[in-house]
Amino acid sequence: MIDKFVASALEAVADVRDGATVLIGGFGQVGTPNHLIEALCERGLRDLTVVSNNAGTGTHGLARLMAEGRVRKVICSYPRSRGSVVLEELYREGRIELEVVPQGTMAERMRAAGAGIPAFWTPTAAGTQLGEGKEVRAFGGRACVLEHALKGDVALIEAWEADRWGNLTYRMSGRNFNPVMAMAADLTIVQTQHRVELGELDPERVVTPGVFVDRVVHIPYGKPRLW
Amino acid sequence: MIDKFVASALEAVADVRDGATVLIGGFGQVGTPNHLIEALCERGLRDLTVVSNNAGTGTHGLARLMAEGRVRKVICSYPRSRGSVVLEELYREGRIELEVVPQGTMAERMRAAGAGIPAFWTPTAAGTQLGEGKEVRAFGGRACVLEHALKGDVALIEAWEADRWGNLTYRMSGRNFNPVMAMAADLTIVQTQHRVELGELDPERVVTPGVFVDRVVHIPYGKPRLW
Amino acid sequence: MDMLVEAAPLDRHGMARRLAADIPEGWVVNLGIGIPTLVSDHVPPEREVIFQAENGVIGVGPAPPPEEEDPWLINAGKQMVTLRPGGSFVSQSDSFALIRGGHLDLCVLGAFEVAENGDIANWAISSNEKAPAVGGAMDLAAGAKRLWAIMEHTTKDGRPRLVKRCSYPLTALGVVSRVYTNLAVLDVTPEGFAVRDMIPGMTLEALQARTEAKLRPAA
Amino acid sequence: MDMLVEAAPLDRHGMARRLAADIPEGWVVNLGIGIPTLVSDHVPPEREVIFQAENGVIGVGPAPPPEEEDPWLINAGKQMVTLRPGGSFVSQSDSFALIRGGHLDLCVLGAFEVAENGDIANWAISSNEKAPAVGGAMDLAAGAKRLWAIMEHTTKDGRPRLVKRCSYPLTALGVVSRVYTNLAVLDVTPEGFAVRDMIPGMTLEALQARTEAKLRPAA
Repeated sequence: MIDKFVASALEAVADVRDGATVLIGGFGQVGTPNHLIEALCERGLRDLTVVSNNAGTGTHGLARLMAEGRVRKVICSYPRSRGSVVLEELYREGRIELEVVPQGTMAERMRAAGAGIPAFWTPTAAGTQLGEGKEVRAFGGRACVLEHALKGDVALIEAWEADRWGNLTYRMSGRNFNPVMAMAADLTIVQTQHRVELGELDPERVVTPGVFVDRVVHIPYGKPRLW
Repeated sequence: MIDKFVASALEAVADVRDGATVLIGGFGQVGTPNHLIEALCERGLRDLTVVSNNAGTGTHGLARLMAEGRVRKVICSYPRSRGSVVLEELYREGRIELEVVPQGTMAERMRAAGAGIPAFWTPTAAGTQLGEGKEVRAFGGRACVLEHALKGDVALIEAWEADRWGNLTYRMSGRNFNPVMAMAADLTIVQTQHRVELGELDPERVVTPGVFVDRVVHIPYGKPRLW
Repeated sequence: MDMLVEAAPLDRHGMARRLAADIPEGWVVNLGIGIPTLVSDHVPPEREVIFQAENGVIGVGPAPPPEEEDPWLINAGKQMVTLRPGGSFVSQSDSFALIRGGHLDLCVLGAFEVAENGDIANWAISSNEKAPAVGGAMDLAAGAKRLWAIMEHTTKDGRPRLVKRCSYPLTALGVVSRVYTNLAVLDVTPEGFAVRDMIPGMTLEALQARTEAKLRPAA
Repeated sequence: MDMLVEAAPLDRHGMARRLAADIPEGWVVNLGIGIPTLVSDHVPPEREVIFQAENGVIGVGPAPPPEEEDPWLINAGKQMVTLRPGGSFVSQSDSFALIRGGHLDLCVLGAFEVAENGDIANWAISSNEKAPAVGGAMDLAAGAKRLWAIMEHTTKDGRPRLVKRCSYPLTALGVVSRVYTNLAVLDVTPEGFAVRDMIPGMTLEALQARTEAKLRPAA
């Protein structure tokens, strides 16, 4: 019997290694797998590369992971959220590497990794500072830059419902980066608010098929704290 | 008030032009917008390019469109279905152009068109007859070919439910090429089995947001005839 | 400069209202953070405009009353919003497929500068000050069918924002088609900025005095 | 050749059964048209294997009894199937993202020829005969984590199908890791074909006589 549920967040992240590239779902604090991130903090890892739309707020979750010196590099689109003081400070002091990527390019690079596309052309960022150093080619008269797939060793995902095959649904704007990150990593770990029986999810309503999921932890924490 | 419903299939396809590239949803006879194709036949158009996974069966739908000499070129992955006699005959007689594309590359080329990606690299077909003449580049030591976005002037789509904004759901394996084609054409026309009120569809269950849809016709025809 | 004693510049809501008046029913629209977000408040609910937020919400409705607030439903500015009947949720990759694939009829962005060739600079002031943050601005600017900028006509200390060439880091090249300021509405044409209309009391000369690029009346 | 009086070649179901025995629980598997489709019949239902059909069905179950047939639910061979609890439906682009992105543990394809370097030819016999049809074969062959071929060891007139280099048009290069035939199971290794096991009564010499490529016993 396939059963992807594990007992705890700590068990779920037990084999994440130093130097790993970790994709972290969520937009702001919605759909963000904070309990998995906290478990990652407990591991005391080094030199992580984190891919996340935002760069943490306050002192918990991703902000804690960075504050404790676990993160060598952040790849994100918008590090300047309300309360993103930890990143700002580390960045000012030159103690963290920051790669800012346009949000759509970031999503598409992960989608490419998940879909077996090693690289693609896009007009986004062509001719701008964020396009500097990239290969340029015109398509239909429009300058495009070459962007490469962005794959994770691990993805940390938050879901609303999950069954033992790892089929997932999301809640409202909690969907955001979670489905694309779930398909873009070698090891996909999910924290879910609700655990449901196999067959309980309407097959038309599954957003992430279990095929993309490796482990699930049931963490019914309630509502996200927006800041 | 936005209302994308039109009264008839004939009205829905009234402005499709000679020489148009027409994306036609469906896999075999499931999820295939046969009533819209029949309406297209009535228009008596010329020199159409049709993009469809299969190349029609029997003498109705796409097979009729081809038999009546409306189609200059077919882009498809698998023209050799049970009963695909019309295509075979036209092909043997050199009266139709056929571009065979790997099924995943075909889907991805339309997804690229819908997502603003002019071109992408893929290992599929590299080193094979279907990769001949394409630009080749190695990524991570693996040969890939450059594939270009495939955009339609028109897409013909079959849905299960639709509301007046054009939000769509599909039924079981009737989903297939419909969502990706819906986003890959300048004009997207839908035939739907069920018409529902705005707000009736669960926002988590909408597969194609109405943003991608231009016109909808309500055609409750029942079950697909598989052959 | 004294002409402005008669010409009262629009405030943020006035600018948003002026822009909202030009959005027809049925358009799919993304609103950037800041003044652009105010635009939806000025579209009457009976005029159906589909607002899209890049975090994956299609059919964004007005802010909820406090008792109906739901932290699961936020917009790209991380504010709690509502969903209109007919709305839906998509993933980030599908949301940006929509944005980048040319399915937005309109994107409204704030800007530091807009140049007469349609270049826009709205994401970074200098390279080394704070951690840079681009969000979806470059994708929106490159992908929408139309890009309208909305901003003060000049900086607080009077420097023009409608310029010959942008001095700030670019967001995208040659994409702005119209600019709404607190003083005027201007089209970006192959011949540069063309003034569509101005606030009451404003003259072309007075507007030109506050603009680096050459202005001409709309045809 | 006479050794075969004792060695009874497997029939199509025997080949499918032999391959099915090697699929562990939990694998995500795509089965090609023809003999591969038979494989799922030989996986006991209590061993959970997730069969995926490229038209967007994940969790394909057995064929339905006639009274439960539903034409909306077909597999890639256009046969009516069922959906297991835990199954789901995805679009063609998502289905091929799964296939091409390396999320299939296994793809099983029929083949005209497999070469000792792992090349496979399974989609076209010649270039000008009938309308060519590739379907998802090239995507599956290039994208799956493992590709197992299943086929008769020789053609009907005795020509070997396990060859030094394929003579038919290729489907993908260097991707086959194992071949199941009616006579044997062979691994594709950097040193060529290695025989894992053979039907009772078959010898390496007799098998080699029916194989163009050089065989060696598995290590």
